[in-house]
Amino acid sequence: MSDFEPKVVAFVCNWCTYAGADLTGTSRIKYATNVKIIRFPCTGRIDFMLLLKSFANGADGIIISGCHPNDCHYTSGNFHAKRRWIMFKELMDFMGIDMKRITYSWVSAAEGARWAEVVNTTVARVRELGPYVSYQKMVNTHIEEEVTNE
Amino acid sequence: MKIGIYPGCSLEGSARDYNESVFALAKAFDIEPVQIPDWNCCGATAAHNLNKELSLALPARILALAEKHGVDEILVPCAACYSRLVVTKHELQKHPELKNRICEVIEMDYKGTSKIINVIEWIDKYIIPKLEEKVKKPFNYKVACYYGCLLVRPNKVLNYDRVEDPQTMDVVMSKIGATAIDFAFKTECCGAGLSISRTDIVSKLSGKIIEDAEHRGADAIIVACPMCHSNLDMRRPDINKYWNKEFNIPVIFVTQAIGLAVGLTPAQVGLKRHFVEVKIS
Amino acid sequence: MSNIAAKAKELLESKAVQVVIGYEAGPTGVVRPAFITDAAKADSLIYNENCVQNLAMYLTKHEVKHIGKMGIVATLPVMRSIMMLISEQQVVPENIVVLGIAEDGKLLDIADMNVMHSHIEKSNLGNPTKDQEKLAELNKLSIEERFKFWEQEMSKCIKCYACRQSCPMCYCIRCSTDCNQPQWIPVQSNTQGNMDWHILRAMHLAGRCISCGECGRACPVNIPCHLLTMQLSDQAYNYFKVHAGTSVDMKSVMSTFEPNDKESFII
Amino acid sequence: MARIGVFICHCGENISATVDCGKVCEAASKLKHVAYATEYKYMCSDPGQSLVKNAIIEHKLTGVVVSACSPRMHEPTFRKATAEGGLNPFLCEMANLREHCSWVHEKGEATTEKAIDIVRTLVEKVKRNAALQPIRVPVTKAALVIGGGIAGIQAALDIANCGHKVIMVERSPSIGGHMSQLSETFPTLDCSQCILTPRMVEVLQHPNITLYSYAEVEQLDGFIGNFVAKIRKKAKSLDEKACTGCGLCITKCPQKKIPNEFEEGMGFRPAIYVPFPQAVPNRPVIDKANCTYYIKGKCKVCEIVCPTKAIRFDQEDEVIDVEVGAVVVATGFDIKRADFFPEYGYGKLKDVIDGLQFERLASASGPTNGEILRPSDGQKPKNIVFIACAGSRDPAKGIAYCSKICCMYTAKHAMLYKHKVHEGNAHVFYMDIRSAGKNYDEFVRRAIEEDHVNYIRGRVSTVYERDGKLIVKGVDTLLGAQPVEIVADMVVLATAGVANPGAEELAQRLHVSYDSHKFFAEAHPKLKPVETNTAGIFLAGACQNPKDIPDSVSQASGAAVKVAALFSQSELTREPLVAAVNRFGPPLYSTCVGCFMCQPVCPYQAIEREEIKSRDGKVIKSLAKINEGLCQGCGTCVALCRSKSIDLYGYTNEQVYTEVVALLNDY
Repeated sequence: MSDFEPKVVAFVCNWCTYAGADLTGTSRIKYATNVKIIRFPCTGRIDFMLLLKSFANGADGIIISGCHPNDCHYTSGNFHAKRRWIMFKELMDFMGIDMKRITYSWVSAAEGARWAEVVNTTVARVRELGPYVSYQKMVNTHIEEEVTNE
Repeated sequence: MKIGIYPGCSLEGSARDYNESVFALAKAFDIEPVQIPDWNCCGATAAHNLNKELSLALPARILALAEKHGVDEILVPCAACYSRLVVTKHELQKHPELKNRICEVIEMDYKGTSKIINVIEWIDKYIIPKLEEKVKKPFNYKVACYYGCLLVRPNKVLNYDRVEDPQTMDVVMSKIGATAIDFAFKTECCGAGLSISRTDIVSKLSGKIIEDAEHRGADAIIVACPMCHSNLDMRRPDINKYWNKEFNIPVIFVTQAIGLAVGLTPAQVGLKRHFVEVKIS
Repeated sequence: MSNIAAKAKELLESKAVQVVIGYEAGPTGVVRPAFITDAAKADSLIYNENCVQNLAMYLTKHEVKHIGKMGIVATLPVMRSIMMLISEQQVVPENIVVLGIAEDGKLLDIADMNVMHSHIEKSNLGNPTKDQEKLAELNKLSIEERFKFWEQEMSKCIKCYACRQSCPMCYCIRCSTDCNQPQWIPVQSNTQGNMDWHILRAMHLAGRCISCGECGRACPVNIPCHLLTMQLSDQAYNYFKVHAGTSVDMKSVMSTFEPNDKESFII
Repeated sequence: MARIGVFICHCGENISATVDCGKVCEAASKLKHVAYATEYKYMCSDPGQSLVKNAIIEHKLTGVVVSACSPRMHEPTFRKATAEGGLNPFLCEMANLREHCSWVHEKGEATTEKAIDIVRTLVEKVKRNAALQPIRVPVTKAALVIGGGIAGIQAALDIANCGHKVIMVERSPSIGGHMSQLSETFPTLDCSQCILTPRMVEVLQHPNITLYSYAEVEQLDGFIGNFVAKIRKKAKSLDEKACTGCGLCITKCPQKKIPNEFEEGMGFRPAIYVPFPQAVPNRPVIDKANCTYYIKGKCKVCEIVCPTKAIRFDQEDEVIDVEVGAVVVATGFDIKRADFFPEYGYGKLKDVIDGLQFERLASASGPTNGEILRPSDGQKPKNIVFIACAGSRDPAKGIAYCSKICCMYTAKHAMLYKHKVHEGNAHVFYMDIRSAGKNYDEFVRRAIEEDHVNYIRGRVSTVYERDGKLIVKGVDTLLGAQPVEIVADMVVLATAGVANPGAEELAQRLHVSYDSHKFFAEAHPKLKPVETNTAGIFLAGACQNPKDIPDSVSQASGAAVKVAALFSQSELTREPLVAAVNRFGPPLYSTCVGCFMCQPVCPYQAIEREEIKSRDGKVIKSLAKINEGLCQGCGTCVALCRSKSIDLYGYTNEQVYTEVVALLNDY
């Protein structure tokens, strides 16, 4: 598994984390290439289904990041997102989907170094967890076949 | 809660007075610190100038021994030992590979579970809560609290008290009725390890501390470090010679002052061992 | 004649309602929903421990709604469903007469929504005991074991959507599953897509599920999918102290927030 | 059939140094529906933009992906170029190969692969972009200026002189800010009050300016061109129309021992007071926390002596709503206060003071009438030490930045001291002398060479008191690191300039970003230094970072021009990146089922109720409708909508879904 390169998708808001990641670049702070960013106007826009779709399409880890509480460009999008994530996390936990694969963070436009740290710790953690085969392989199973574990 | 005590070299030698006062005070408050068996040198100032691995391995062995004996908190009365132990714990916590290497060197397991406390923290936690009812003879003196360099440094690692203007000892002293004067030399250098090789420098530096304390009308200098104590007390004849003055302000360990306040005799707290006569009691 | 039948008859005769939704015994004795529009037929209405279906789902169906004002035989889950439907503006309180059933099966006098509110407030709003036990059991498993459990369950799903059809809160005229640009939920049945569907359904019911368990009962392949929504009902109360379906103007869990909502996983 | 053009920028070497642009270009050209792919050294340059424009025409492109820097940097540039090429500007997307790729990764295969992934994702997205038309919204031609210091004053006057209405809100009872506290100003040594007070009066008298002093902005809603500000006018306990400003109440107030904020605690004021004699407006306020009547329920001396019966003890705070089209934030800064420098005895030793306190001592209208006297005993200090960088440029103290103004004001202080105490000695401890600016270095040289101020390059370790004197121990690093000990009578600390208390809270209320030091953040450090990330809100003065007067005034004028430019149009065009509820013909009309759970989610109250009625007026269906004038495009409602009946232009469900798929799958 040593040559395993995790695929990590980052869903970030335009105003804080996207700008923060821009600052990481402007500051020339290096981080792992495994993370690719998709830009959203606000964390409030991020549909939980996109997380499932990411896993289904081969992502091994996910980062969701936006403005710190009270700093949302739209005042409250991140608060709504927070509630959504609390419920989502509880459901995922209950269904046995490993939340260690998902990093939720607040990274502001001023936290370039922090963004690099969030990326690197997530990549390191996901690397340790290995590819998310248990989720991805489910696409091939249904009632006719016996579900085999592993 | 098992409290261990690491005496280090000075508490069994030049600072027996300090050691006696710590144990006398502990006894008066029904605390029984257990000496860590088979303890070794902390490396003091010499080791980390010569060999980094050695300077970490020595304290690490002490910490590993403490863990082995199930000690939750290690009381380290000597400020220099305290600094070495805390810095080692910090370094090993920060660098896991280094920790593994050091464990190999000392051939012992080390996890970092024991908490290291200095004498002020120990007093704060175990003495102060019961102090009020025990004070028999309020220590009604003006005191200059002298912290020295190691008790609060390196601040980033210790995260204890204000590095430039520490206050903890002042607070402790006020609890036994003393008045802590506004003292500008709280953390100035006493000459430290030059005690042996360059007594002239020690005389100059320690002299400044003593001079300022006397000048501000202090009745005693309070310390929590055996090195500070020996420079300010044992080197007094040299200091007086260097300054051509007759400084006679006594230098008292914080544990001795509290001991006197709770009714221990000067002999019980080791005051008789001082070079500069302690006239207050 | 039972109290319910008498009350239904009275309502229909006085034209207070045009239809009463209740339970009747079918030809084989199995309990089935009944839509009584004729006072003379009110006698067929029954209520016994077999009458468990959540009838509130019919309140939003055009076929029933268009008849006129509706009377409905309502146990606690049905009453809570009605509260939810009112708070989500799907039914108008003036169009509904509630024939409330107490826990002991007796007919309640639910004069208006305030009375219903105080009745609901007094009731036990947690999940049914046997479901709560099952939840506790699952929550005790390791995360891998839980995944295995649900993977097994989800592999059975045939995407018939009975869980959706039976749920009074699933009243959308177009479900997300029917979107094909993009196709959020794959049409065919495979474990992953099935799981996607059940996650989507549970999330859409987060803070809205009133713990009737109808979805689980409706499932032809016995997937305990009601446990998913019930787990979230539990958590919605844990985190936000909200029980769904208690008042006509309740603050919806997912569309409101408190700045100091507590969580421990966001770094 | 989509025809997408991909334009890969080298950004000089910023991208090409770590990303193999040729390989990216080749990969892009092989992507499905990519009709044209090219690379160029500077895509944002004129020839680069022409490349885009010409390719759109030549290759009949239906979408453009510019793979260059962050869209936050150049999206407007390339959208414009796209439009000039005859394509709808919203059919252009940017792939961020610089900030999110080349700058954060080492040169190598993986970096190039990532760049290709990013390009592919945006190509797939742009295929699903819609041609959007900008939204037009009206502009309220009035500006809100928050803060009445020199920056706020300048901005307000400039905007007002352009013929627009200005509402100025000042927290304290008078405008003037820190500048009104200063004695003389560098590098000309002209009197601060003399140049400031005429401008303060101008603000008061300007027909276009409404001044609310002793007031604060509580809330700001809306968006560029259409803000609504809630302003709390704190009760002054005074009928301002009746008051003539005679000042009798002030002289008669029996409560006289309240530390005077304006004098930086070095003087006293009564409970009813104006901060300083030249205050604008020159009307007193009652400080309720210290007024005997408010505390004990009796006194009312001011009411008794007032010749016009203007005192109103029962006055309450008033909250008003004002509509404005733009906001200038000019709330200024503060300096680090007591207890931060225990080693310097600041806050403990009376004769260790800060720069603002020294300004008051040196000011002709100050507590000593301009004589430099020690606060402890009123004696003239014979030896004075100035410590520059007290806190600044000291990461260990948590302030890594240079406070910028201290070098200059310390030179000024030393000079003023020497001018007033000819026989005295002034010493300045400094790290570096930063005196860039017109006539600035000459000014410092004058202090050193003509006024013989003793500049010592080194830090001070400690200041302590001994026999009424202050012992300053430092080091002279230019003399072989010799320890220096100066016996001084007074020490002045140039304490670090910091954000105002409450700046963070205000930023949150205004929805603008701030940096880790709580200073307000500009939209771009170089190219948008006056703008914030929130359209229509601009910055002026030291609320952004410590600034001197010329810089504050220049920036204020800059902000004023931004506001005036905004007000020069009667309508604004806004990016049409807003949410919309789907609509179809009858009988469905919309998939919206009218649960209205989206309504409380919207931070802008943009979601309205629409009723579809039959010909006879019967409501057939109620559904949500989004007011595109109010919607700001956060998309929270979109993610919440269970039936996916709401979508967000620019970030549609189809687009974001495709992005996820494209990012993770190689096609």
